Amino acid sequence: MTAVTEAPAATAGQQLTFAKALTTALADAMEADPRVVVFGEDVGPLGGVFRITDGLTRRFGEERCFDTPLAESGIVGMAVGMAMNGMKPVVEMQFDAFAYPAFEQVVSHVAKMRNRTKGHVSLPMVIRIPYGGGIGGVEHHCDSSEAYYAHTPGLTVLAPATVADAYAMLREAIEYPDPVVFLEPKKLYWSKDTVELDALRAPGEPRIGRAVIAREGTDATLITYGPSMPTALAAADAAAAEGRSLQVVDLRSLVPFDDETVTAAVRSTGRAVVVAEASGFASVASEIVARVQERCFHSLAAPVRRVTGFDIPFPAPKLEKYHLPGVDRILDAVDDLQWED
Amino acid sequence: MTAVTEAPAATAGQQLTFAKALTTALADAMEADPRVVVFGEDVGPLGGVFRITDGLTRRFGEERCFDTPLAESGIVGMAVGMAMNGMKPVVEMQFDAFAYPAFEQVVSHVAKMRNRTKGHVSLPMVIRIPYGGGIGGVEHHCDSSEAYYAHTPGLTVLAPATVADAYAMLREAIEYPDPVVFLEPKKLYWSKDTVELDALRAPGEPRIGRAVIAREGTDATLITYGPSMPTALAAADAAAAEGRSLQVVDLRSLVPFDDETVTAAVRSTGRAVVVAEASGFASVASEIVARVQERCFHSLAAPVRRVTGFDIPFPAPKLEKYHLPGVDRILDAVDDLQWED
Amino acid sequence: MTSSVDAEVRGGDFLLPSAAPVQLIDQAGRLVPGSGDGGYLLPDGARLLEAYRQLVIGRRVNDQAGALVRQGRMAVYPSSHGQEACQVAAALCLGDEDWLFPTYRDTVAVIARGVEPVGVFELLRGSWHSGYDPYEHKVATQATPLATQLLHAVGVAHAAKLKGEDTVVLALCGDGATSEGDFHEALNFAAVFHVPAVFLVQNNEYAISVPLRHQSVAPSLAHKAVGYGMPGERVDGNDVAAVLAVLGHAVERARQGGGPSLVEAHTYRMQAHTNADDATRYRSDDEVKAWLARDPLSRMQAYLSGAGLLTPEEEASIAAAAEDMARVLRDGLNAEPRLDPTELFRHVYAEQTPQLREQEALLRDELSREEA
Amino acid sequence: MTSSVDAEVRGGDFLLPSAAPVQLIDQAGRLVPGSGDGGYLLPDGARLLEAYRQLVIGRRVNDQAGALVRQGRMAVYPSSHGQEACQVAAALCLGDEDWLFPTYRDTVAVIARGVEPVGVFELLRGSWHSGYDPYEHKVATQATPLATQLLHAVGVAHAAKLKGEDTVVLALCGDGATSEGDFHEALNFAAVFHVPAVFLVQNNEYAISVPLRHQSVAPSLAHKAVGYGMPGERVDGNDVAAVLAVLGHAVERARQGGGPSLVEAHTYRMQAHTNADDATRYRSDDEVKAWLARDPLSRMQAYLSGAGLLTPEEEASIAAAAEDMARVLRDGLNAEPRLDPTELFRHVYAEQTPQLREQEALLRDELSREEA
Ligand SMILES: Cc1ncc(C[n+]2csc(CCOP(=O)(O)OP(=O)(O)O)c2C)c(N)n1
Ligand SMILES: Cc1ncc(C[n+]2csc(CCOP(=O)(O)OP(=O)(O)O)c2C)c(N)n1
Ligand SMILES: [Mg+2]
Ligand SMILES: [Mg+2]
Repeated sequence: MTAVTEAPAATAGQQLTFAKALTTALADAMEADPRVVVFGEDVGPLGGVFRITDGLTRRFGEERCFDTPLAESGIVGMAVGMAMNGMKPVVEMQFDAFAYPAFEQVVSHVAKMRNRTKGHVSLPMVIRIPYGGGIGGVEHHCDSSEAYYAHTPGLTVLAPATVADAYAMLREAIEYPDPVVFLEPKKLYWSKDTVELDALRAPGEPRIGRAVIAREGTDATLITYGPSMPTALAAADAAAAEGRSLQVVDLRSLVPFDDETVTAAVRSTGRAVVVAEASGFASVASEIVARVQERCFHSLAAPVRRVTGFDIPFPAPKLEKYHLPGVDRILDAVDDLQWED
Repeated sequence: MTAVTEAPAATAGQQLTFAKALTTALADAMEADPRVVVFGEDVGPLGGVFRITDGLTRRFGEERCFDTPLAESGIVGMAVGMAMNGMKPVVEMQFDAFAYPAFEQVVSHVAKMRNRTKGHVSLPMVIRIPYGGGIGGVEHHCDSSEAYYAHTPGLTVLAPATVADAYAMLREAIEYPDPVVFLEPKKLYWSKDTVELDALRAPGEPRIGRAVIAREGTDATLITYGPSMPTALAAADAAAAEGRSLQVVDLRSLVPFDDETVTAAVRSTGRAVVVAEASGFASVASEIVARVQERCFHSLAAPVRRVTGFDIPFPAPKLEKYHLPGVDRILDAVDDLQWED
Repeated sequence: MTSSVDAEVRGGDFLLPSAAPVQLIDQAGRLVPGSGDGGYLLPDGARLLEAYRQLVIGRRVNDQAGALVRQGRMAVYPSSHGQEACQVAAALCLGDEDWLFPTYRDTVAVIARGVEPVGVFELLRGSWHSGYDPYEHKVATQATPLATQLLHAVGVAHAAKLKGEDTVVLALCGDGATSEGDFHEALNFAAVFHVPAVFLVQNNEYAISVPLRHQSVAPSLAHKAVGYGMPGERVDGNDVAAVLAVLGHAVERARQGGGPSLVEAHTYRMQAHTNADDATRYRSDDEVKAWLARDPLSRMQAYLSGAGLLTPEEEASIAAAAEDMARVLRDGLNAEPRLDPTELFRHVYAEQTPQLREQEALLRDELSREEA
Repeated sequence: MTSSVDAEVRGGDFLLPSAAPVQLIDQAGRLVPGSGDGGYLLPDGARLLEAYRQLVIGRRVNDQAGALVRQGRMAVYPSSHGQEACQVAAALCLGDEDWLFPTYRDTVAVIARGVEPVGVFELLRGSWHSGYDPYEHKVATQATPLATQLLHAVGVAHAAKLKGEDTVVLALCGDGATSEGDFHEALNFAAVFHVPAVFLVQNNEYAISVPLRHQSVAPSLAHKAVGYGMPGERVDGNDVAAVLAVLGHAVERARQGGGPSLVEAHTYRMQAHTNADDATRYRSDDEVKAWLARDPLSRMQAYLSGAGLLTPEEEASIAAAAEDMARVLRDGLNAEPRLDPTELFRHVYAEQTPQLREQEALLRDELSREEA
């Protein structure tokens, strides 16, 4: 027995990027279920502009992963029909703002089909959207569009922030009986973590509809998701250095919303800041503030604060740093939570 | 002098429907400014399915009010170009859900053009959208889509609720230097009021960005707009009968938002309920709750409550009454404002 | 002036539709000379008789629906009076495993395909958005957002092709809907993926009030097929024999792997857009009257009678069937629908969200207090 | 099989583009036989020389931009190397009062039209979304959301027509963009409103990685014109003389009230989609090399030299102009752009909202604390 020639034990953790976790999830889902098909713009031989579909056409053939003509309403509309007829389409919108041409299909059909037909027609499909800023993209390449989807009843809206969630939530989304808008924070694509893929592959607790406490803390709660999660964690680190203990809630699932976890978290600290990249007005962050004050009013020592993108079009690359919620801005908001009271 | 043969004095009030106020505003604007053009689906000889553009083609000719091919992205996109080239287009989307095909044009161009071009290109245009429920319309004809627009920086979003505002705000919107999404509550089209048109025609205080106190009250504040305004007033009437004095704030302008009026109103009563038809999740109502708790926290005797549409697709006609905020549901919410505290 | 660039056109004039719509039986009910030799064949007598039966039933459905609207039993009805030939042919040209994608105006097609008629009217009476199970007869929900359903049809066809089934999908839309971006995307996707789909445009000359000339200045709507690299054809939409022949041909080609095609049927909306519309605002009575002579029913009746295919007994049996249908509709719509408000929360997601559970509880509480 | 329905086609084959792209000068720089007789005329020598000058400058712009990206002075550059003939002709075929609607790839066209080049690069260096005043040279912002700008172009043209101005609008897009719904809606609106617009599709064979055959199976992209009732034409996009002639003709027709038309220029994207793209993943070197022989610059150089129109002095002066341009770009982009973060709040609305005032104050406060 020469141990050195052996492959690492299957259960050992492995370093994966967020992007690779997604690719692996797609491949595993396609392997597990022949009904899963992947399509969109440039997802075939190129593997997508972010390479999330890299290798899928080679491995599964052109019928399982293919390029479409350049038309997003077409992509989503065709997916609706394919889902109606026994497939599980996973489509990619190339960038957040380029999903807008599909908006009517998403709002008037994807979201409503089950309801319109009293449950006769369900649409098991996933719309993957690389979203948000922080990558120096030019205009139309950095929108945070989650509010549009989260406001639309009938959609399930997910925004993973960790490598493990990227894998597990995409698998769960593909197996979900209802349409999922799967928001992939572009700036986390190259983030890395060590995960145990085999454990993730095994059936586990659902993550859709379940927030997690990403960091324990006692003084105030940061509620966040997707691209802002690492920023919130960094803010909690910085606050710890100053002697303040911040709890971080990673929502993961915007719809359904995990009121239970969020409410318990805020009640435990009595103070909360919501952190999200999107412009704040009528946003998911607004909703979180509204829910928290509705449910935790008597536990709150201070108003719930928001740290969000400004109410401006997403800035050009050299200016985005002023727009995006950063550690300092989060800490300022925390400082503002009327500690003197 | 035989008084009976005289026409009523020009300044005398006159009974007008909401719809007719809008038609009059369009005609007056076209009369006043040759750059104003009106177009959309069926707005020509038919006068629009709600007859808001009735008579405009006859009076101003086909070049000033005309039908387009049936394509909403086309309508809005062409309006962008016409606004760039010296016109003031006023376009009609036939129903709320039929504005979705234009979503990319609205979000990626209409909202952003001034910003993208550092102010070189402004888009003085109005997108009129008959919106909301309460008229027994079938699916896709009753959406409350204001959150999609209000969340999008660069848009000005208005929702008049009175006949006078219908006239004055549409005139103001047409004269505004920036694009306006003008939401017309369908169910108020046939509501009537006595207004002094000549007074409204004279230059007056701006209404964009200005909320009004629609009814004075001291115990709690109802914050509302558009189709829910009359419902809120009715609730205040009913509450008065039970000895509770409710103040009603009519926002009128969702963006810009009148924080000053809203904040002062809520501080004066210490209790607030937000009333709006749209599904509540990540909505304009959420925003109002968030802002009010941020700004009035220490004046609040109870959490700010919301009475909104449920988080479901808009129901079929025979079921809409269960979905829409009604007087009883508003009064229940008011009852919930922890009066015992 | 020609070039060596290797970009010679790959298709050609064969894609162009005929200069005039295909017609097999003229408006007086006479066989069009030469309609047998080559090209489209006249369907056999039994098929024409079945088509005629459905035409009569369809007309009766339109009439009865109009009456039910006037009596307040239904909120709105977009009549297909005048377009029955297109709709009947659309239903009859498909096999059981094929799919039909209708619009709000295609009630007659949906019923002719066998969908339980009272269920079909749930949408228009306002009790739910769609009142039938699309899988039962492979009929999609009647689409309102214009042209959007064409893409769903392409998806169903694409899935069928990938699964190796020989399903054909027939998707319907109006002349106005051809202006929408989704029309373009659907036809292009269908052509590029070479799916078994047939697109039938019922060109009834109007999109609500907007006449065709404000919608398109193309030589014909069928000419749009050229831009997608698929065949286009034009047919007299009031000649059920011709529509059956042309659609039958298109469906067969699709089934054999010949790819999608576009058929434009020339017809006319004899009534207002819906009962809520006032057609006198935008078109003259004379224009409407001129189309009376082209009625799809009387033409078939004349032809079938002349050919000895329609006996008085047969005629009576058809009339009885139409009356049966009318009675079913009347009975169904006169009965109040059973409404359960809490059903509003039941079909939004497979598994109800905590938010919807709370909201349902709120409504239940209200309802129980009302009852009390 | 023809019918009496009064629906005879109103247009006809005259709408069909030629079977092969128009070419006036072949890839060896020889006049194509017969190019003078009828049809498109060869532009005169002075115009061809000006075009050649712009081709050389355009190629230099592409090269310099590529270098600036490699040096980190610019974030991204979608090169139009290989497509200079289309872009130069697009700029030269317009009068001062006409409008150009370019895409992200049409930097060479924008610069050839006279827009200050460093401003043009603000988008790509990341300092603002658009760095020039569109009204100054009547050049719209370079559009990223595909095909959306075509509708704006139609609107500008429509407004011009209503105002009685004889402006013509030239709108550009790529082969991939023709699949978008907005392409369809724009061409249809242009045709129905008969506006003075010309649509130029630069068919460079790819939409990022997706080859034309996955985009369309139409005989050609120019054939799409048929479906809108406008003329379509195909041109060798690497022959600047031909593109000038065809576009010139289309612009003149539009100016005379002849309505819109569609021109498909066959060309090739010689480099990757942008510097961020890896073209080896989806196409072979051989395919790219084959297009080297069709280079738009060398062909014109050969023709002009052969015709005695390009002297060595002239050649040198053109080279110097190109170097001047390159220097302007280098100098402009090597200087750090002046950035004012509070400008983020200044152009959202004409009048700042109270909300933006608060948000600007917050940022100002942060910035002042940083400075302190
Ligand atoms: C996307 C969209 N825009 C607008 C409407 C409103 N609308 C309903 S029917 C109609 C006219 C449709 O005309 P056409 O396609 O010719 O069909 P027809 O009604 O004549 O059968 C319009 C504009 C709609 N249903 N969907
Ligand atoms: C609406 C929209 N969808 C997707 C994209 C992303 N995208 C940018 S360029 C491109 C390919 C465009 O191809 P083509 O139209 O042929 O133009 P080319 O780049 O070849 O000049 C894509 C898919 C976009 N910009 N806009
Ligand atoms: Mg029609
Ligand atoms: Mg291309």
